[in-house]
Amino acid sequence: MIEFQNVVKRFPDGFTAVKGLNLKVHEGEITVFIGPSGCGKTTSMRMVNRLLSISEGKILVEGRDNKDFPAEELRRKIGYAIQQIGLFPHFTVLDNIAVVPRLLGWDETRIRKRVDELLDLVGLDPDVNRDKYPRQLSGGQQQRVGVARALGADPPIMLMDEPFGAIDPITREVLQEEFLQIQKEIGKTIIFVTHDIDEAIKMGDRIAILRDGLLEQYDTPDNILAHPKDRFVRDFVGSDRSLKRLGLVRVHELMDTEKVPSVRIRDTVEKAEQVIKEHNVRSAFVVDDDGELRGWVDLDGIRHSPKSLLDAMTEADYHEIGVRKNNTAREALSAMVARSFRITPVVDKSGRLLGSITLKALQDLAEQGWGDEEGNGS
Amino acid sequence: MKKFLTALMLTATALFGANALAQAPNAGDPIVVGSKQFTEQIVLGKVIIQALENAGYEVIDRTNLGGTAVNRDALEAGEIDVYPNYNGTAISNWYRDIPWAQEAIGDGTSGDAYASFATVASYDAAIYDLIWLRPAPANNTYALAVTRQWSEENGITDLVGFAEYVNNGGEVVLSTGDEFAQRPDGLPSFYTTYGFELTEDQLIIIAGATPAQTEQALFEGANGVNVAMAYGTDGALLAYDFVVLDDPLGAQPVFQPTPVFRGEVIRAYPEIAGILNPIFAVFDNPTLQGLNASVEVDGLSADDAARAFLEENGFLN
Amino acid sequence: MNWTRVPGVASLLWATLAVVLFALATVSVPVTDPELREAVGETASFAPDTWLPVFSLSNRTVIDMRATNDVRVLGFGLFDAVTDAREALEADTVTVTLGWFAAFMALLEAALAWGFRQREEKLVRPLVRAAGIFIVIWSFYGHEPFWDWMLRGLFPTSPDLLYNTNTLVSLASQHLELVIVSSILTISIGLTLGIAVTRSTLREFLPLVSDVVNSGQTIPTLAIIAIMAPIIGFGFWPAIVALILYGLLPIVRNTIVGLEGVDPAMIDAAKGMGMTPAQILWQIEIPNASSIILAGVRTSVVINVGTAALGAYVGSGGLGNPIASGLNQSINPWVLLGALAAALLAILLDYILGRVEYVMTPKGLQIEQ
Amino acid sequence: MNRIAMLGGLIAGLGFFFLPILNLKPNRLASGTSFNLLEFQGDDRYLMLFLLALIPIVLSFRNDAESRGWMLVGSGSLLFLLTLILPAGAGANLLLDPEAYLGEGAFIRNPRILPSGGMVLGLLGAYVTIFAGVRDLARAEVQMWVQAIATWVAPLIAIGLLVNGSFDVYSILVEFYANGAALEQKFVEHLMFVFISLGVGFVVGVGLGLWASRDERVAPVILYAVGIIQTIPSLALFGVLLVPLARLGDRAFLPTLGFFGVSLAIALVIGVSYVLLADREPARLKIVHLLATAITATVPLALFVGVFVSFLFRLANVGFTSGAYDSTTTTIFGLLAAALVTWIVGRWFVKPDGFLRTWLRRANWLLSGATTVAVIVLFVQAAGNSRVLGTVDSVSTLTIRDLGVSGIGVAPALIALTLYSLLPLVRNTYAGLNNVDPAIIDSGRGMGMTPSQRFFQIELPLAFPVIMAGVRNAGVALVGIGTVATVIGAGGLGDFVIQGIVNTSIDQILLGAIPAIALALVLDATLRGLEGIFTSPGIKQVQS
Repeated sequence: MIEFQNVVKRFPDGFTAVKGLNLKVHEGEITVFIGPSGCGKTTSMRMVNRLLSISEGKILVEGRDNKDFPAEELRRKIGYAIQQIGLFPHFTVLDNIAVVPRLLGWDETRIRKRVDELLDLVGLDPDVNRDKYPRQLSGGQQQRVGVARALGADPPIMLMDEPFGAIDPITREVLQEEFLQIQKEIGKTIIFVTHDIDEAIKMGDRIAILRDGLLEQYDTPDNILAHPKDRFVRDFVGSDRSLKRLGLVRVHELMDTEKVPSVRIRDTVEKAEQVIKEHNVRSAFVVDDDGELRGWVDLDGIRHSPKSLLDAMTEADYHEIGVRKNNTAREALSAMVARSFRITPVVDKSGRLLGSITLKALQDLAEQGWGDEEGNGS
Repeated sequence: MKKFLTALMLTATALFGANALAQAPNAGDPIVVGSKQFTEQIVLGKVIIQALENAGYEVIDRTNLGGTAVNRDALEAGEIDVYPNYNGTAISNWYRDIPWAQEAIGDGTSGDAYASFATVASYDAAIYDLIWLRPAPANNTYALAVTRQWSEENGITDLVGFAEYVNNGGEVVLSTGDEFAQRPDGLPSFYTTYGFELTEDQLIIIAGATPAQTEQALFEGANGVNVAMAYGTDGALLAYDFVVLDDPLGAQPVFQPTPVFRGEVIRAYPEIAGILNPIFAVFDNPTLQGLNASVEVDGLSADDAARAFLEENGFLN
Repeated sequence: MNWTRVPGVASLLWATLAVVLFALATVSVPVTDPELREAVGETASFAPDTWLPVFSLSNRTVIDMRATNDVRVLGFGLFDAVTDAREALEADTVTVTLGWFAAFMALLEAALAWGFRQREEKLVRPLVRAAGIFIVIWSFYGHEPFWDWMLRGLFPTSPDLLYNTNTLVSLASQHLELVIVSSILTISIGLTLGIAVTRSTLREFLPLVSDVVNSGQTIPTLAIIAIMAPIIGFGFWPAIVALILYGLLPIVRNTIVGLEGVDPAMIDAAKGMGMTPAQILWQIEIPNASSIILAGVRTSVVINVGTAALGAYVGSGGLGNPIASGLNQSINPWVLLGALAAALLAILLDYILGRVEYVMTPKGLQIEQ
Repeated sequence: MNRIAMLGGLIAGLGFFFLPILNLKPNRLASGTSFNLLEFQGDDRYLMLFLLALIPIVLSFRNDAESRGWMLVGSGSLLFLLTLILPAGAGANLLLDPEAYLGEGAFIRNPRILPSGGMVLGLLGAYVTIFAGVRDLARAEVQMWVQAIATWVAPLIAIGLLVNGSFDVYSILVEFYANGAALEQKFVEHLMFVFISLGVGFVVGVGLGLWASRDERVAPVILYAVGIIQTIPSLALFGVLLVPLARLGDRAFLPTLGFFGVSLAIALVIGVSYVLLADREPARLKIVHLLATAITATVPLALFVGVFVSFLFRLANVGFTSGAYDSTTTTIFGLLAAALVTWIVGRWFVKPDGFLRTWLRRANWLLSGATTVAVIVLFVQAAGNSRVLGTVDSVSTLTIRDLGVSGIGVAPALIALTLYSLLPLVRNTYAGLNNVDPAIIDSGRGMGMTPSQRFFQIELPLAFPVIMAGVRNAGVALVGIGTVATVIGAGGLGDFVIQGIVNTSIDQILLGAIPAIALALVLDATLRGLEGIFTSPGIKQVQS
């Protein structure tokens, strides 16, 4: 969809910001450009819609050299959202979103329909917000309008330069989540520039790490975390990259649905003891007839009341002890650490036990990276 | 816009040619009357306008046009056809840059009414094609004014008596503008002609002051002022009941109001001279003072004052 | 290491420049008037109305021989040596040494470069330089040979060149007197008013004051001066009153804007540290508003220079006089003389106040500029 | 408590008590006898003025803002009107028997009544009281338009009374009836100065400001240059222009045209070479090249604009004031009015998408076009008038002076006024455009707006309020400086002022000054109104 071929950018003052970038942005994916300031990430992005000229090499957009398009025409089919939002304060929300459609000469009724659609998409009530001016909106609302504006004419490609950078952390999380949802629906090809590695890992289908105008590593977040190419990347993603990596993995990818140490609430104590030993764990989960998690039983409990499983078990709310399958592995880990579990149940939203996840599995996942380190080592 | 400008310039350029043929006024072309920006000029301008209108001419009123130079330029350029001029002004202003003309103006010419009129009339006709009609007998020159009371107490009515008074150690404080005090043909000319001199203590020089201001100082008696610079035909002289000291030896240039026309206009309408000459002949100092006073002091409009004057003297029919 | 920063080198450079400028900027005026030349060595009289520019080390010797035959010294000098006029006439040319001014300025720069270390540069240097430029321009006013030479070149046929009733320096002095007196009064009144209406006790008058101040700006200057004259009389004071009325507006407006623009958080912090209102005003508000207030003062003074020129029409003296008289009597050299001098004075004052503004703005506030 | 109202009452009260309210002048020139309000004791009506001045002080102690506001507006308006009306009656009485009041020997000729300090303070006090009242109303959140009406009731009634002749006794009106015939013409002249110089200044100033905002290297040069111009006293600028313009006027037309052509050609060569070579030049050479282009282009253009504007002014002056082309001028004003009406109706009173609007817009185009054509016709007619080029034999003897350029008169006035308008226009254009958030422009670019779309849709609307503030400042300043133009014979309202000074007649000064002040205020209000109409509500909120 977008391809950088030996792209070089030299500024008039002699500074070379990009020194031969080769990279292919895949269709329908979010590709994150990240790196320390001055690495050339924004420069590279701005060359795509020719906000900056290319000194050497070329950038293919939809298979054609982007110099073959007239600059304005090129930009009109590439959505553009920036950190400062850059809404036009003298335009209403409607006028702002309608900029590109109007530049493209859409008729007014179609534009109005599209604007309402987009406002809905970004979670703003069209009837309330359509005729407001940007300065009447909160920062988060403005950013939503900014995203809607970038989507205005339904461009296949979007460039986003730290679009959530100026927002407070809580709102940012919400917007990130929302945007991922939107992306699921619209499936645009997106170049997303950020300097926040957490954001990159969260948002990116692929991450391009740039350093001094050169591409350091280009891969999926998981691979980058697992196999940082060199010390720079490793330092850049941070010493907690194992944890970060856990953040990438969802519980359902790791959970064990087969070997779950569970007993039914009417089972005997012996059955429980047997299950515990069989699975080589310290406790077994207790579920009721509907499969809903009710608590756990361990060897201590069995020793104290060897007669009845009901007496022996420790009752607990599934919200407290269970994790959900959509939680990240990192969340599962914190839950286990907080409760000193070596194994934790995975439940659905009505509390039914789906499977379990062990500390060992999490450790294995995290240690994959460290293991590679010795191989590729510094 | 560009096209519009080009078109306009082209049209304008094309019209120059047409104008070359139409330069002389045709019968029925209105006569444009200008004047300088002080009362007497405006009144004289209105007199000319009404007299000409009365004789059936179409007249455009551009009185109160600007200072001396503006009117003169406008006249030379043909923007106006006539304005009331003074021989004294002309002789000291208009031939400065023409060495032969300047040289030919002899000493004492400006103080001699006839000689100065003859000089400027001939120069203007020769150099600028401007025609001076007959000058009025009035003389709007620099003068010294005193209160009637002071004049009667000391029995002084002219500068000879005044010089004597000063030389005998009489008390004098003169309020004057700087120009009059320092022009060689101003106060110094009085000194040399009448043989007296005022010390610095006897002078209150107000920079740029006009007679209206100096006369007000005399009227209020501020700083012991008992003599004021004045113009011969000031209307305010009547209001304040001042006496103008006569200048029997002609120490000052003569400033006689005279209508000055572009030659072309006079050639097209030669009868104008016959209309205006008799009227200007009536203007002696008291008449002109009265006329000026009716505007400056009574507050009549210049139009009304001019009309009243013309009617009173039977020039309107 | 930047070698031009070394005091010795810099002052040497400036001094060299001084010599070069002195050599270059010297104007020679040939003495062609035969009458004048004949008169040299005779005791006979010069022709009246002759201005004789004379070479001298001084810029103040202009010999006025009109009407009387005295030799009079006019003008205002920076250097004091006077040469005999006749001696000068025996030469073929009369030399007008414009170079002195340039040389003086360059030497001043040299002195500055030599004498002041970087630490004092911020305060002393701009002020000394402003003072130097003032002295140079003032001497320039006194250098009547130059003006005579210039006007003669522009108006070869005009019989009148220099203004005949007063020297340029005394006109400029009158002008400056008007401006300085009115500015001192204007600044005191304007600052007081501006500070008063931004205090909390008098704040309710703020909209009234800014309304009056803004609509006051619509009154034409000439009209203010003109209306004052019949009420107060002619001369110095009506002009002063008019100058005050008109110059007040920018100062009041900028004082209000400046003080209102001080970050409330800063004032809050000052209050929290236990400063009294007076301390807050003098130590926090005024220093922070100073650049805006001073900009208002500068505008006001420059406006005053222009308005003072109109004072000629009510007899207040000043550089408007030659302009007004020249326009009245259509003597263009006078008009140009007065106009150039007035323009020069205005630019000079603007420049000097610009330096003062720079010096008086607290250093911390200049950093972002 | 409303201390502003208290101040208003105090001002008026002090004025009435201590200062003379009227001056009876024996004639137009001499000053006469002053009368305090107390000297009219015999007549109880005058006591009312004192009481009225006290009312705001009493009212100011009330606590309810809204009712206090209404009462203050009422009493202030009454004070305003009665301060004007009652002394008029007293004056009329004085004029019945002036001999009785003036000392013996006074030269009584058409005696006059000059309003004095007491009356000025009375009006000022009334204004302050009304102001205080309206502030109260604003605090009570009364609607804006109600406030506006409350403010303007008294002045409007006063204007009505003025037109009705109720104040004819005052000397300024006497003066107006005597010498006001020229007022209209002088006013029109003044208006033409302001409009022409503001118009030319607008084009040049906004252009320069635009250039400065686009090229930070030339910005200081431009800003400094226009700053210097503003520093020069108006009287001096008029004087300085006198010589070069006089010299220019002396030149023959054809050689000047030649000079114009040659310098334009040089400018063209340098300009084209700049366009072709600029990218390959080192930065320092480039800036020199740019400046050279600018200067070589400016000289002939300034010459052309100066001459052209002067000539245009001359044509307009002859066309509109000579009375010879009344049919054409009437047509022009008629068309202009019609164009204005269609524009206003089309913009505000008709549905946006309706058929009527399209129709009105077409009509407006047509009428505007017709107006332009009519103006051209008028100018062509005027150019044919013997007053314009009457003494010119042929093109070869035509001088620049014949086109209206000379050292004195309208040309230098227009040029000086244009120069004066530059600083506020350049500075504000520069500041306005420079202060547009770069992020906003960047997103405009990023969305594929062309440079002109960015300029007209983003930068200009955002900078508009600031630019308009510059236009307002320039306009108000020009009205004031325009009065000085009289000294170089350019005419305008300054004529009355200078004549008033020369004649020591304050009435005459006011005859020029009051219309000038009114013009400045109206111009300011009009431009403010335009600014309000054309500024997007989205950026207005922040300003208030």
